[in-house]
Amino acid sequence: ACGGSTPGAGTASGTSGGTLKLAFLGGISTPDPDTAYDGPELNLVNSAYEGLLDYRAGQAEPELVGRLATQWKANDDNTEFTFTLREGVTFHDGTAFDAAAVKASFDRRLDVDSGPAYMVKGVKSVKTSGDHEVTITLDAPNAGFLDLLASPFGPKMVSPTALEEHPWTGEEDNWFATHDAGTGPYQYGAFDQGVSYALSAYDGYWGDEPGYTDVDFDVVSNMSTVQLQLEKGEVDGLIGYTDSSAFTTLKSKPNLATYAFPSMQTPTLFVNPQSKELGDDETRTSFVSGIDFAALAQQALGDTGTSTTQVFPENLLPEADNQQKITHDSGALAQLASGKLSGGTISCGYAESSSSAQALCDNVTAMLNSAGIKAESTGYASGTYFPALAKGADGPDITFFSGFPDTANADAWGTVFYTPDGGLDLFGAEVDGVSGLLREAAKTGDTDLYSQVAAKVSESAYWYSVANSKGTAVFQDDVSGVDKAWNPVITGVLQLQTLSPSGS
Amino acid sequence: MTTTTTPATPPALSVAGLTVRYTARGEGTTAVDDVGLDIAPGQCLALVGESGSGKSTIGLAVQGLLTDPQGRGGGRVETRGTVTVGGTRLDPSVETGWRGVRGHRVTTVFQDPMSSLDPTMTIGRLLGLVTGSAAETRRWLDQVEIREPATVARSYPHQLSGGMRQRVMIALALARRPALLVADEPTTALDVSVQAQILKLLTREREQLGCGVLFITHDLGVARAVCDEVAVMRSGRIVERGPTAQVLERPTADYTARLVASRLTLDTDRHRPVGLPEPTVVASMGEALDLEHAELERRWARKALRWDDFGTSRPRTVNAPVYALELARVSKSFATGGFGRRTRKAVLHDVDLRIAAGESVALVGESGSGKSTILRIAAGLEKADRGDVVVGHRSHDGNSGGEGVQVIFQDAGSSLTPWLSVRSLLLERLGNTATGKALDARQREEHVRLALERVALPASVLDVKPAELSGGQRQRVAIARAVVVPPALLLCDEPTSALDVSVACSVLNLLNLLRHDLGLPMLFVTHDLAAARVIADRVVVISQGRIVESVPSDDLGTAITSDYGRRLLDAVLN
Amino acid sequence: MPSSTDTEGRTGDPVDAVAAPSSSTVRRRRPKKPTAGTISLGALAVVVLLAVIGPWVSPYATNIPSGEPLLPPLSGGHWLGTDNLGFDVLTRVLAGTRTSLFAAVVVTVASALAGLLIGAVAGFAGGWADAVLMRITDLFLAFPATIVAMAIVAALGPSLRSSMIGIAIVWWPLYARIARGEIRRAAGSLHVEAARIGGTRGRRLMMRHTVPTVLPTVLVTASLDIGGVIMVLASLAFIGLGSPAPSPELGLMASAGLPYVLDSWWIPVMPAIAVAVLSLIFNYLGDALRSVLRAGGA
Amino acid sequence: MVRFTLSRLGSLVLVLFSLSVLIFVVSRFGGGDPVHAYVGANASPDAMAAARVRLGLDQPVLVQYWDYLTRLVQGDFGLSVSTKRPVSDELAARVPATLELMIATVVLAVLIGLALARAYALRGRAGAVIRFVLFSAASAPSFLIATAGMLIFFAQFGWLPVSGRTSYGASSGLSGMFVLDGLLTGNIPYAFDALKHLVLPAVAASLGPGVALARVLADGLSTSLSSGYARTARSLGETEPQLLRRHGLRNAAGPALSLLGVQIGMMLSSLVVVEEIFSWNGLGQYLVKAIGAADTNSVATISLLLGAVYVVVNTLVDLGLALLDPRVRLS
Ligand SMILES: Nc1ncnc2c1ncn2[C@@H]1O[C@H](COP(=O)(O)OP(=O)(O)OP(=O)(O)O)[C@@H](O)[C@H]1O
Ligand SMILES: Nc1ncnc2c1ncn2[C@@H]1O[C@H](COP(=O)(O)OP(=O)(O)OP(=O)(O)O)[C@@H](O)[C@H]1O
Ligand SMILES: [Mg+2]
Ligand SMILES: [Mg+2]
Repeated sequence: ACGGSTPGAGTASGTSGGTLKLAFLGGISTPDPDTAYDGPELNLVNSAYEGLLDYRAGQAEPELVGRLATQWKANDDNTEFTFTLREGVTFHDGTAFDAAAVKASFDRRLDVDSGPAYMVKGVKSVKTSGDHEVTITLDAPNAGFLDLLASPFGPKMVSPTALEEHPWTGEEDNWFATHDAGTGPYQYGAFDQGVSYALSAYDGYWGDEPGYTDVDFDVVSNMSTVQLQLEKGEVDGLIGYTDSSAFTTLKSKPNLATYAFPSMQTPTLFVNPQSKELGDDETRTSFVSGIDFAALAQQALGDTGTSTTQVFPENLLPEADNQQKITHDSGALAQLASGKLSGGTISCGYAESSSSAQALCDNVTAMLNSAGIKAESTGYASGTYFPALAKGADGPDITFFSGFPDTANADAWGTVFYTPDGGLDLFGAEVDGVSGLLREAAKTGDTDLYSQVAAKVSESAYWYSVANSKGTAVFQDDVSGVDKAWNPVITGVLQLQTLSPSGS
Repeated sequence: MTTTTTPATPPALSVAGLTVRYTARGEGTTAVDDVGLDIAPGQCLALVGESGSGKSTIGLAVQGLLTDPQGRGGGRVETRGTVTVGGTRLDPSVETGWRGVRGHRVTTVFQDPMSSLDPTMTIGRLLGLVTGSAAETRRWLDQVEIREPATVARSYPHQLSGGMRQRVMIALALARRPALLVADEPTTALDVSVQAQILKLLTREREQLGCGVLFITHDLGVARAVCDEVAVMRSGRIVERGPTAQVLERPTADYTARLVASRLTLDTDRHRPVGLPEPTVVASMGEALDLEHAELERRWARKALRWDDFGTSRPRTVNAPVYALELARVSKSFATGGFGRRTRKAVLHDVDLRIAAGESVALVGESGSGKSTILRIAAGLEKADRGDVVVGHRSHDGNSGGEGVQVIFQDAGSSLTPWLSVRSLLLERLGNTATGKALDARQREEHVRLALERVALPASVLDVKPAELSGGQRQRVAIARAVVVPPALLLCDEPTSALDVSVACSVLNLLNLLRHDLGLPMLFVTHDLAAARVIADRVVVISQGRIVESVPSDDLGTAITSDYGRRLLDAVLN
Repeated sequence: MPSSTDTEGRTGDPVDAVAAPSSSTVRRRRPKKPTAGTISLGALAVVVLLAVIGPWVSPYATNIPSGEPLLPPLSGGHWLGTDNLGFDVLTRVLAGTRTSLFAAVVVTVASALAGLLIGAVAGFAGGWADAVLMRITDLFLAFPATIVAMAIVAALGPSLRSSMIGIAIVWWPLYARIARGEIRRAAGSLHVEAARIGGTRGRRLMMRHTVPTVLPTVLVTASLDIGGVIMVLASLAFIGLGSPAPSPELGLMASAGLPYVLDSWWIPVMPAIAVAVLSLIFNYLGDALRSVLRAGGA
Repeated sequence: MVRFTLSRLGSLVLVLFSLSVLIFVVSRFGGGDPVHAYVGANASPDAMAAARVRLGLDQPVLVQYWDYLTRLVQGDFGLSVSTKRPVSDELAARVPATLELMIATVVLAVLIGLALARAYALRGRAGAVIRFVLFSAASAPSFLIATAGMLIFFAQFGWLPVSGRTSYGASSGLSGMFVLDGLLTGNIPYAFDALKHLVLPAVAASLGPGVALARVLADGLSTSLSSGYARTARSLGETEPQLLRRHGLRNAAGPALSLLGVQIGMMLSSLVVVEEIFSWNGLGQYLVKAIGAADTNSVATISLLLGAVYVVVNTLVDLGLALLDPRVRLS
């Protein structure tokens, strides 16, 4: 009468039954490949769907690898890209994967027109030559196009048959919210929305057979529960979510293995240009230099991050071209406390959903209060965070945001965070010349230009990259392959097919 | 007392050395003090005495309802002595042995039939718990003369009249055929005319079942009507005991004598103060007549004190209105709820009532006939649907302030705002009158003191709150408030029916004094013809919202012709 | 067994003993064993004292780290240990107690007064005004309290003040209902009629003769409610709708500390216990008050 | 009866209408903006503007409200912007989840209330101790009870699960209430497992209301046991247990029932915390998220639902009161 397994069987250890039981903390969004963006649902989407390209998993230096494409090349001005497609690949519904699927998939992403649609907005045409070759032409040069295809939320290949049978008519009755039609190693199983999600291995997968035949995700709403369940072996693993204290705790448990991988996620300080307290350049610069970011990163992030000296996320640019220009001045805060900032209150805002941002805000607040500067730290629910930041002088004075680039391309960071139209320039701060430099660099991918951007941004003191955040995962000892499954760009997503019961 | 030595049937009840002590909030009261009594089967013993003398406590003790030393409501009870019910000897302080006796050998009829029946149970179910079968229930309802037993069995207590509820109580108490029935003021809460029927019923059933009855009452008339013997209680002790006729006609104890003297009948001389001389009333007469108290007391005792002696020095107001109150063709109806259709229930039909200046009129009628409604209309608390209402000179819509009308309610306790001191209550009334407004603070204070003296209360009660006064004292405060400035008309809604006989007597004397001394016109609502006769010049009988007759008090016994009036007469003569 | 009201009407001292209220009618006070009421009153006094002077006497600040993070209780001069930021837990719990106490009292008093006023006006005026006011009250009662409070907090921005406003808005109707019912009952009672016949009208009649009847009920309800309001405030803070960190607020401290419960239980548990203790005291106090008023008012 | 039903229907409409207005006003003028939740964090201003148009948020508030109302009348609750699924789908599983928890909580609260009412009225030292324990339990915030329960019964002894509603996955059953479904389909182990999941959350949520209920009930009992009819019953030889059964409870139940009505109305507040701690995927948890995400459609729908529940529960309470006490008239 009911699905699932009997208690205990196949859940406690990987070796026994081939089911991997993972926990999702908190809610997850619809696992539709064209709406899924940066959330945990990518673990589902990226198991069931594949794009043309991917980044090599388990290595910090981003390296493009073929997924459904075996070869690819770009023309000189980055407007035309040709791909040779993998043969013998079938979609889960039995349809064979061929060149026609590429255009159909791109078109669906445009139809849906959700967040990640921008990735294919610049595509002018998709031409097929034969079943297994496509040429994509862009409206304008884009040096980062291949990176877009390799992005964890880049365009995925969707079965044309399914697309025809279930055309996009809006979110209300989206077949793809509960079904999949990809080529990936896993298929969607039973979904109990907001409670549990199941994946099962796809027999006809072209690549290596996944280590577990089934993966179950249970949604748990609080960390302590997951922690207990992990300790008791009721859950095999947790991807992401662990803040530094939970991570430290779990690290000491004998039955568990904890992992911290490099990623491009970079918790960053944003200063409100309209802030009453920090509005003028001198105060702001002095304020930013007064914060001991190395200590802050250590206190707030512990093992889940390392302080950084770079502006853009590490591995995006050559280290030497990417250095922060502001150096720590241990006396600066005391001076501000008795001078410019006496009597004022610095408010630090963070999105409640981000534990690292909260830790940073709480710690910087404590730091400021210790130095004699009144400070408070306010959490905002997701729906009020961005509107609060948009309030100008009435918004918080500073915020921490733990962002990452969509792709391993400097543009995906620079434009998004440092230009008012980019999307995540949270306070809309603008530094003269940066937009122009970034536009130019996007066409060619010239590191020199990015280096100039890094210098300007850093000197403005509107932003400060605090740390290099680690992607975390906690698994039972007997789950292996975790250290080869992580993504160099973002945290919270693993290539599930790489995981296997140790001993097999 | 000992069952073994008496070969004949054992007494229904015998009590020996019964002592009950209550302790509540650290204060002890000996409610019953070494009392002994016995009742033979088929005999009725009346237990009379003032309120708080311990009558009900004896009633509880003989049922074994005081066996829980913790008591209810936080206090403690200590009980000593023995109780023998129908030959079974029991200890009233321990529960053992009472099972099977309480509710079987001894049962009770309580005073207030409304609160004594579970409001959530139908009569049928309630009786069924005792009788055990529907047929038996039916038989008992018949037995207590309930007309539609089937309907009544399906009804809830609140759907029955007080008399019917009390019949149900009697059925409940008798259905188990007890050896002893304790009747604790079974008719006090009932209409006088219903009272007679219930008493008749009780007497008949007692004779049929042959059970002993302990009849608790404070009404000597009732005791005389139903009981063979009477025991008079005071402060927890029995002060006198004997055959009813003997005790009532030739009381030996002082206390009994006072009780008997306080009793009003249709032969009571209505032109003189009633009852025995009473110091507080005498004191207040002294104020009015300027005579020595001792002299007054002597005159009163010698029956030489007449009401006509008072008020002679009162100046006659020249332009006094002819009528203190005029109701002309007054009709009133009330909206009654019920869901779906709202209906109006007509309560008064074309009532004409005039009270001349200085006249006192008593309004009598059965419960629900509209007496209080007339009074409330006269007081401006309700508005008549139709007809004219004139008080003094002006017709009033609402109360037009000034000296206006004053009311003394039956329940004096709740007519005084509990958190205000007597002083503020009186000052407030004074401040609302034209007379009071013209006075300064000291004069007002003086006025208030005078008013208290008039009702024979010491000035020390000024700073006391109503809850700290006794019922009689509260009634006097209410009177003082009403007359602190003599009103154009004084309305009294059964001001004595909740008081002990002797207290009631002194209140009647006080009111009469005010009436004669100040010339207050008065409308006096009552059930008690004897009291009506004493206080009023004229008795008006109302029945179902219509005034049916108006009789001068002096020849009340002969002139009354209406149905209800005759029944009332019977009740008094009883 | 006769209840006290049973015999009240006829209870009369013998007429000849009229002289002043005799000693037996005036209740005598004698020293008694401590009751739940006095104990809880004492406890409240101690808590208030601690909350008021505690943070002031404490060598630590509430918003400045004063030691290593995550120190267990009784270590390094921190009686209740330190939290994840190195704040002294005891100091913060005391300061939080003060905040909670203050906020709860203000909210309760405000909503009780508002409810009393509205209920009294409705009950006293009757008719049209009554119908309108009570409809509005019913409407507010029907509003899902959580949602309204949360929506208000969301609209005003999370802060202690907004959650106080939010709670007060959903709380007053309860008082209005109680007050209105009691006032209507009181308005029909004899002493009010008597006062009216005596010529007392309008506001004076309402304030002097009617409203005081409601006060005991409202007082008891309010004192019982303070505990409840403390809990609701804590719950709102718990789901992130209270003051910003690092202001010491019990609910916020409990929720912020929840991730540490497994290894550093004192961080969330101490403030939660403080909530429980406060609420317990008010429960007792309300209960005691109620039995006193009920016994006295009979 | 007709009048009663009509008046209740009228107040239902009134409540729902004003609720919808309130929610709309508050959410539109409140601090939230649903667009970010809809398009994702790093959307460009263009993408946001497009989404705003798509969601109709660029329209005047009145137009939005009218749209909302017309769709509502047709039974369409709109889209949840945070999950991009129809609100009705989101609620389909959550309503029974919360209902199950609520029913369990109410049942447990009533049981606690009944059991403790007697204990509560105990005199002497035993009574004082019991009252102290009860008060303490009722005074502890639900997150404390929940946390303690979790640490003791899961971490320490492993007797009870602390996450979710079942270990087997959703029932395919009809009601969506797992215990009931398990029983209906005859799958006893499933029902038992669901029951085990239910225990801690229900206890954490019901202790407070249960003790409050006990208090009111104890009050009512003491009044009713010292009333005139209790005296009559005693004098007719009824024993204390008989008295309690036949007269006591029924007469004391009125105020308790009213209290229960109020508490059911407010229950969601306490369930928010409990659902959060025990990963109970119900309305409370969803509501917090929806309010956080300024997800107006979801918030409005839940509010309407709760408003309706309030009116219905109170109607039932009034019916119950009339049933318990024949003197009470429905009006
Ligand atoms: N439960 C109780 N606790 C404390 N004192 C009590 C209790 N019941 C009665 N008393 C006191 O005992 C005394 C006798 O009371 P009881 O009810 O027997 O008088 P009564 O003669 O029946 O009066 P009434 O005519 O008013 O009914 C009174 O002073 C009363 O106050
Ligand atoms: N406010 C009211 N609403 C509806 N009906 C009322 C109201 N006041 C009185 N009645 C009804 O009017 C009738 C007369 O009542 P009233 O109080 O005048 O009787 P009464 O003669 O004083 O009776 P009693 O001797 O019992 O005091 C009764 O049937 C009563 O039920
Ligand atoms: Mg008595
Ligand atoms: Mg009357």
